[in-house]
Amino acid sequence: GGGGSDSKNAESGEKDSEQYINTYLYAEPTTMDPSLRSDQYSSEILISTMEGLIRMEQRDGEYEAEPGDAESWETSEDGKVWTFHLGEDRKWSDGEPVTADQYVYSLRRSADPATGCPNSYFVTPILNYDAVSTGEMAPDQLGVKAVDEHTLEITLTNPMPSFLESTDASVFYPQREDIVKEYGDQYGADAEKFVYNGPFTISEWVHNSSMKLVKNEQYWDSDNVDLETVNYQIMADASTIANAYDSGQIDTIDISSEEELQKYEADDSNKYTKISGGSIVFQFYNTTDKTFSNQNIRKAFTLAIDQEDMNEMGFGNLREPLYGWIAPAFSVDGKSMRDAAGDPLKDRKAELEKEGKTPKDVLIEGMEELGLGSDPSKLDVTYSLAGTDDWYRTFGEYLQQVYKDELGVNLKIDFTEWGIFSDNLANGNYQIGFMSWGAYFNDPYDMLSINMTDFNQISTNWSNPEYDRLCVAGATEMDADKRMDDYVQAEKILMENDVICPLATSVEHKFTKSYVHDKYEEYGEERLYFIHPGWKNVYTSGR
Amino acid sequence: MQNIPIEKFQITGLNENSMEAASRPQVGYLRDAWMRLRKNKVATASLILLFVIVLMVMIGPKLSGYAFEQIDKTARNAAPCAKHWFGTDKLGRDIFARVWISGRVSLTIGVLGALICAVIGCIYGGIAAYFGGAVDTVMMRIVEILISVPYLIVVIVFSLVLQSKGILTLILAMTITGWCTMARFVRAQMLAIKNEEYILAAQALGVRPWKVILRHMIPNTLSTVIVSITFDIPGYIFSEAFLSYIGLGIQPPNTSWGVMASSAQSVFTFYPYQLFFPAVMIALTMLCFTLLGDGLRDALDPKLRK
Amino acid sequence: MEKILEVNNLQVSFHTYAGDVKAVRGVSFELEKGETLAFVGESGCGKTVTAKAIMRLLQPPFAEIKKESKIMYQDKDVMKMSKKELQAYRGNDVGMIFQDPMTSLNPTMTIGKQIMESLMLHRKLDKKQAREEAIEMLRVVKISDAEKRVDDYPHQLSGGMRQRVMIAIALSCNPALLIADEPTTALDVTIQAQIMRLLGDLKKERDTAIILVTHDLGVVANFADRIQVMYAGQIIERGTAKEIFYHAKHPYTWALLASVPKLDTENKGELYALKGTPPDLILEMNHCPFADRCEYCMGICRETMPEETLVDGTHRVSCWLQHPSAPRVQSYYEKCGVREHE
Amino acid sequence: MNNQLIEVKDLCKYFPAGKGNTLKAVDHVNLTINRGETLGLVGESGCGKTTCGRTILKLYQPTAGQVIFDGKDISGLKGKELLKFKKRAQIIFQDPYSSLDPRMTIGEIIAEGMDVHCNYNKKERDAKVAELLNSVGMKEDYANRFAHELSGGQRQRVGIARALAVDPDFIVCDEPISALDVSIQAQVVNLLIKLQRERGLTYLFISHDLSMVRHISDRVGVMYLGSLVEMTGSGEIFAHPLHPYTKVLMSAIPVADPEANGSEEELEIKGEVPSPVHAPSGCKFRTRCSYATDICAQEVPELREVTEGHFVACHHCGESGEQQKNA
Amino acid sequence: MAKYVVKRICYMLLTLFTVASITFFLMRSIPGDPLASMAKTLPEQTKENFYAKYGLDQPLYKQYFKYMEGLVHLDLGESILYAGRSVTSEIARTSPVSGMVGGTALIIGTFIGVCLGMVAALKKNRWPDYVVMFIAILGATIPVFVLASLMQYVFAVQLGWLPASGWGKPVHMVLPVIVLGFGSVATYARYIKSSMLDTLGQDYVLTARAKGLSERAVILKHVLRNSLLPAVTIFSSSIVGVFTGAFVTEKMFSIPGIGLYYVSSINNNDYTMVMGTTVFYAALFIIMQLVVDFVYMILDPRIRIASDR
Ligand SMILES: Nc1ncnc2c1ncn2[C@@H]1O[C@H](COP(=O)(O)OP(=O)(O)OP(=O)(O)O)[C@@H](O)[C@H]1O
Ligand SMILES: Nc1ncnc2c1ncn2[C@@H]1O[C@H](COP(=O)(O)OP(=O)(O)OP(=O)(O)O)[C@@H](O)[C@H]1O
Ligand SMILES: [Mg+2]
Ligand SMILES: [Mg+2]
Repeated sequence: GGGGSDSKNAESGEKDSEQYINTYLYAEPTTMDPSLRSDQYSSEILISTMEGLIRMEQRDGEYEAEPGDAESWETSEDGKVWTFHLGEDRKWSDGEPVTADQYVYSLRRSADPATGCPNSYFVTPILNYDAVSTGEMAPDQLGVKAVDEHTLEITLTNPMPSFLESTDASVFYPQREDIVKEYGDQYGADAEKFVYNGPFTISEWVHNSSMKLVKNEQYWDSDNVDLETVNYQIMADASTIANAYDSGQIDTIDISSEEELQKYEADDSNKYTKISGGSIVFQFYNTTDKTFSNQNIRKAFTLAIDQEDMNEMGFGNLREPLYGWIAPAFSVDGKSMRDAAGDPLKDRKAELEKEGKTPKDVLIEGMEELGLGSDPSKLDVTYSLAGTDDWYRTFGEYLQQVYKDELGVNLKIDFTEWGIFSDNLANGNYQIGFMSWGAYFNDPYDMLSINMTDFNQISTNWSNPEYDRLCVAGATEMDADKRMDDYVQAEKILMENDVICPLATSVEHKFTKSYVHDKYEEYGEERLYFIHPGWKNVYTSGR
Repeated sequence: MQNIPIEKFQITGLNENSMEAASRPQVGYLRDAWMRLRKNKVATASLILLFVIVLMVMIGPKLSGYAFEQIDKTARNAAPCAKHWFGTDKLGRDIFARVWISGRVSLTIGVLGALICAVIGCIYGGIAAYFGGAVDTVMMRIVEILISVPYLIVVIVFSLVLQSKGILTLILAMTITGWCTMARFVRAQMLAIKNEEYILAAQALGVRPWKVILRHMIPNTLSTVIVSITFDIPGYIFSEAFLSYIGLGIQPPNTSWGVMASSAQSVFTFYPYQLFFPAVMIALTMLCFTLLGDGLRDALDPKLRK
Repeated sequence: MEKILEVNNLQVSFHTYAGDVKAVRGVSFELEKGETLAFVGESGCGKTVTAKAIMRLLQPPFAEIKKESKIMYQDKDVMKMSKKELQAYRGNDVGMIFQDPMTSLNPTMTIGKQIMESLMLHRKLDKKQAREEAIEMLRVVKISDAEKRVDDYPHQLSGGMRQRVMIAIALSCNPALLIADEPTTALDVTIQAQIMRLLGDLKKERDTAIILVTHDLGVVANFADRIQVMYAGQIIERGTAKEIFYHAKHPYTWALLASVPKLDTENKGELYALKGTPPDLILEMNHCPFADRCEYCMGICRETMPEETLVDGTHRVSCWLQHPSAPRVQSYYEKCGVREHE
Repeated sequence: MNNQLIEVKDLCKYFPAGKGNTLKAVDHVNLTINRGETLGLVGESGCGKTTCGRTILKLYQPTAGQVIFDGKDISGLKGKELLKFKKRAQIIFQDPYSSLDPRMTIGEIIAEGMDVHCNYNKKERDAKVAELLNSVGMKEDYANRFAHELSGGQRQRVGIARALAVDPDFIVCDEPISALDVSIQAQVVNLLIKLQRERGLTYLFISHDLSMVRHISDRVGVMYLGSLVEMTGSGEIFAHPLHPYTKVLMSAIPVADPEANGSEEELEIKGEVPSPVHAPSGCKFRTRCSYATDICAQEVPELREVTEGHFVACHHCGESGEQQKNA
Repeated sequence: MAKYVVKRICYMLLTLFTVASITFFLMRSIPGDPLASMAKTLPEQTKENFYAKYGLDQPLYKQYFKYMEGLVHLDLGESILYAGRSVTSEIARTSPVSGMVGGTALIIGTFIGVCLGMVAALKKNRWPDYVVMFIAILGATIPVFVLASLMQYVFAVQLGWLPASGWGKPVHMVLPVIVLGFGSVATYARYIKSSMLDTLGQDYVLTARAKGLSERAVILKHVLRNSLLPAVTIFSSSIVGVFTGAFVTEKMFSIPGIGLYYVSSINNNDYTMVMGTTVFYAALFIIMQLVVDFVYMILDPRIRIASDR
């Protein structure tokens, strides 16, 4: 790893003398405190202002762990112990050196129940986390230790092949005990109540309004940072963002409607970057509900969906149809899991067709099994949506039509706020639900685990020991092919039980002005999902 | 002096019969108000327009030949044309049919919501104004509290408590705190007429308080209340949309102007007509009610007929 | 004597939903300097409307002064005055005291300000002078504690005081003509006496012409030089006070005079009261408007409008009883056996 | 049977007047009204006549004192009893313009009281309304009209009909004629007298039109600043007024006779009515009285009987009935 | 007068207390918590630790008493969503922004609204009346987001005169003020028109004319002030609306005001923030009402006496 001298970008000529970017955030970041933050907006800022052990970056269309504070790393034979060697030139924005102690402190702080870290998910694989987080053990019993000033050793409970990638997360950023103590509650709440070790520092943070990042001269790799400033404005409204982008007030835009997509695609002054997704949307059934305890009924409701059509009508072509549980973005050791597992739903549809049946036939079969008669229009089905905005409403109306046309069912739609929705879910108070799920890092286990028996995050109340076994086996399996195999098997079981119907993957559609460039992975090309590049490698040319 | 036959100078005395014969034709208050409303061209025009809207709301959905909820993949976001007079929305549904279907809900909700709030507000404000003193203080504090508790939270709790959904729930949710402003407004108006002598006269006759409020105080604040009502109608049409979105309002596939308008919000720069038609309907309705309200105000106000 | 006001064939209509209310129907009269002319008549007969018409206070489009009407103030045609002239005319040349003191004062302005307003406008006084003058005016209308009262709001004053404030406003610019529309109706006798005395002084000192609209015959008797009796928008009898009080010729005037209880009428005895109500002013009238209520009504009365006939001197009356062919009827005085003067 | 219908004992009605002050609108008034009698109540504007009348009817809660109506103290009345009292005692308001609801037909206005007190069906009700309208000299078709369509006299008659609708025994006539013109005043007064004859009504007739009061009343009370200063038969009070205030009042009556002008000596009253909030001590009239002496400032004069049936509250009215001018 | 104020303040405290209590329990009766908004899976223990930190694991009544105790000391607690920010300081930071934009909009809007209302009343049933009516109807029926978006499109994208959104410089205020003010214009135009028509029919207007005042003076000195009275009553609601109702505008123009904050804290179940803001709004509302009552008293001397009594 190391420097950025091998710039791919040669054709665009001179870099501008004034290097700055204007961009926006959808909402105010909650806090910069890596142990307390929980939102994506703070994450976006931290990526550019902090440095973790590594930086996951995209090189030639592949995931790659580039050095961060750690210059090199290794793992033990059994995959349980990870050792990171920190670079000696790593410094904080106030000139203090970055040390392994600070990493240890940071992880302990996040694991400490007194901190109330909402974000400790990534720390859970570390040895003794469970005991520490319940207060049974002191935080210093956590499996992290500073071997010397520049060597960090992390011990895991179980081997975890994807652990390295997960250390890109913000909980793994180092923290300074002196700073944390100094600011107490206020730590991370304001630009000056924090200390940075990343490519930029926050020089101005006008809450709920704007944020200004400036280049951090203390940063170890500052020679390779071109941008002098990054101006964030907080913009919560799509049409405002579009207007701001059109008027040149901001240089990037993530679009949210197909019309915008068409509009900007037609305009050469933009570069279109598509990042297709690790998060998926799906519908799921309450298997303890009388109606949906019947697999045929679930099957009918699953197979009645045309993912293609839904993507166009329901998602405005902004997503991509999905026929299995794992999104295409996931890979196991560089190999796409989707490629390995195929499209189970497509197969099931084809099968049904071969049998000469329609989903409606399946539904009626199921209804008869339950003694519900054979008139689908009499079936009482409520579809719960966890959102109350226009999109959800239109989507509900689309679903009503689909199920009316395909199954002859008069669907009811129930809109609720998320909190109420999840409450209903937890109480088994629903029939069909709709949700989206995003994985934290590139490991199918991250997705598969939520359907495991004890996990119960999606209250399908479905349980399958074989599925549970396969998931765990995959996650701790160090051999890549075997892992893949376990995961594919697990997904197959999930799909055949018709507890969950994947619908589509998310896709980010990003437009940048043509003068915005990235040293390694130029804008205007597809990008991988689990990459959080920040502004480190960006420069402008020809503004 | 001209010659006048002497018989004409026979004293006939006073003629009791003819004495009051020459009086104006008798008309009741409402008839009279109605007549004067009809003479008011603007008000009549808006009445007719309103009638047309109501009529269209009843028959309109049938006219275009499309069912309002039928989605059509091939005709998404079609601009107004011969096939779809008002164009289609993002699911390819015919806006013409939808606009009129929506009108059923919106008109009902708008008018009913405004009326119910006005009625509750009038009664509540009337009671507070009439009794005054401690009653007034307590009642006004209650209003302050209701206004201050966040509406969003109230409505969400409301939706949890009332599991049933439908127009009744919707109206309940809209009026749950909506009447408060009206109550405050009415109270202020009524305090002014509370000291009129006809109120005192009614008290002297032993008329019960509620009857005094109902028969004297409310009718005499009506003209200002009408203005408020007409102003509230679009407000309720919009707040119905809001409630529909949080799941309290009308259930899909049924729709309303407010819902259509909010729905068109995100794409209105691309498909302005999707917003235009429902918005125009709301504006037209408000216009009609406003002009009608003004006309009614003039017609009902005996002071204006001096 | 100098003629100050001449009203000729004044006709005023109000456009209402029910039709045009012809409130004033061809009223003509003249007024001389220093003279007091009283308008008496039943409520609703058009006294106030006449007064407002003279001030040109009737607002189109609801009220219309017919084109035939002519109002001349010192040889200026009021109907043709420009905005500027009208402003000077109102308030400065002609002051008006309104009928209802309760509603005629702006409730949110101190009475002092309300008086000062016209002083500053017409007499070009500055604030301080105007205030002094306002206080002086309050003293003139006999409001005690004028220095303090000047900062009071109308609701802090009693009805009588408000009426006196109205008078102060009207008098503040020494108008040559004062229109007093029932200035004492709302007042009790003691204050009424004070105010009438005040108006009397004014007349004497400043030679102000006064149009006094009232239905209190007692006030009229003591105060007016000439009296015009109105009925249904018309003047039916006019003459000097004595002529009207002692030689009234119109049955309506008789009725009016008879309905006042005298000190010598029997306690709880029946007072003379007119029956019926005045005609609806929407109707076209081509016969005597009083015919329906007149005891002495004759055939002709219901057919033709009587012409104004001169009785003697300044005394004129519009009644068919004056026609030579008409029977001589006993007047009210003769009936009551009250002595006739002279 | 007791001949007194109403006995007012030491009646007080104070209004809070801000800054801890009280406005003594009615201050220790004593009076009695016999059945079938008309008691006139005169006095300057603002002297508390209306308040007195309304307090007697329990429209205002008295601050102190008692009103005994037909042997019963009305202050304790509640519910049915109170309603019964309201049926028996009615009021005609001073202002015929504001006392009629502009949005009700005359019929409704008149029937309002009947709805409360009598159980008539619609037909009876209409018949009764028509009868009442006739009895106050109006045609029954007025029932469908609105107040604004009527003349002042007609309105006042509607006010009378409204009061009569519940067949009261006692009516407070609160300046029923002061807003009317002379010819109508006569109508109304004739009507009141006629009704009294026919129905044996008892009136409290409040007015400041002294000649009318003289005409209609049996006895007259004179009020000044919340207190009764003189009370006697109506002939007597005009013939021999005793209280200095009454004298001034009498002399101010304008006579509808141009010749009479100036013939009688007009007594001019000094100064302004003092504010009822800061009423003078002792005799309230002393600040404007030409006979005032020290005692007037110190002692409140009692209302005492000077000659038979002639009560006066003045320190300077001897038995002889004349003020003794103080040296 | 002082007694009156003290009385009103006592009522106010009582009302605030009730509002806070009701809001507290309502808030808590809604399923979901600050973590729910993350919609992500969290280990049970993590959640518990989080709740414990904010005392959310305690029985509701204890939380309530604790909150109320804080409230008495004017301590509104710390935002749950935004770690390290005290609710008080957040309100202190965001409300002046809302107040500035909204206040300017309200003042300008009201002024224009009053003027238009006057014109409409004076030219009743003639074209100016209809124009004003049209504006009033537009104001009530054009959704704020449409107006805001149009403004941005015209003035930022097409003309490039003004920034589409943002905060900090005076130019940033122009568009939001126009958008917000439009509503006030509409409301006040209608109210003033109707009250002005009432006033124009009053006798004292005739008196003023009879004094020879010019029509202008009559309107400005006599009619207007008395017509403003009814408008003053709705002004208290308008002022509070500046803080609560401006949320769409704040969102559209990226204004760091309290309205936007409030809505987002409700959506994120940021209990302390919601409670704090509610209490702030309620206090503001009640104080404004008090202020308006005083203004009313100043404008209308009749009321002065009434309240004295
Ligand atoms: N604005 C108006 N619109 C319609 N009719 C009106 C209007 N003003 C006055 N009138 C009518 O004109 C007639 C004369 O009214 P005016 O006010 O002059 O009577 P008045 O003699 O002054 O009576 P009063 O003694 O009661 O004051 C009345 O019949 C009245 O109804
Ligand atoms: N509701 C009230 N609140 C306060 N003060 C009042 C009230 N009603 C009357 N007053 C005051 O009480 C005093 C007496 O008023 P009242 O109306 O009884 O006088 P009045 O003799 O009827 O006068 P008028 O002849 O003008 O009708 C006045 O000073 C008046 O201001
Ligand atoms: Mg008049
Ligand atoms: Mg009175």
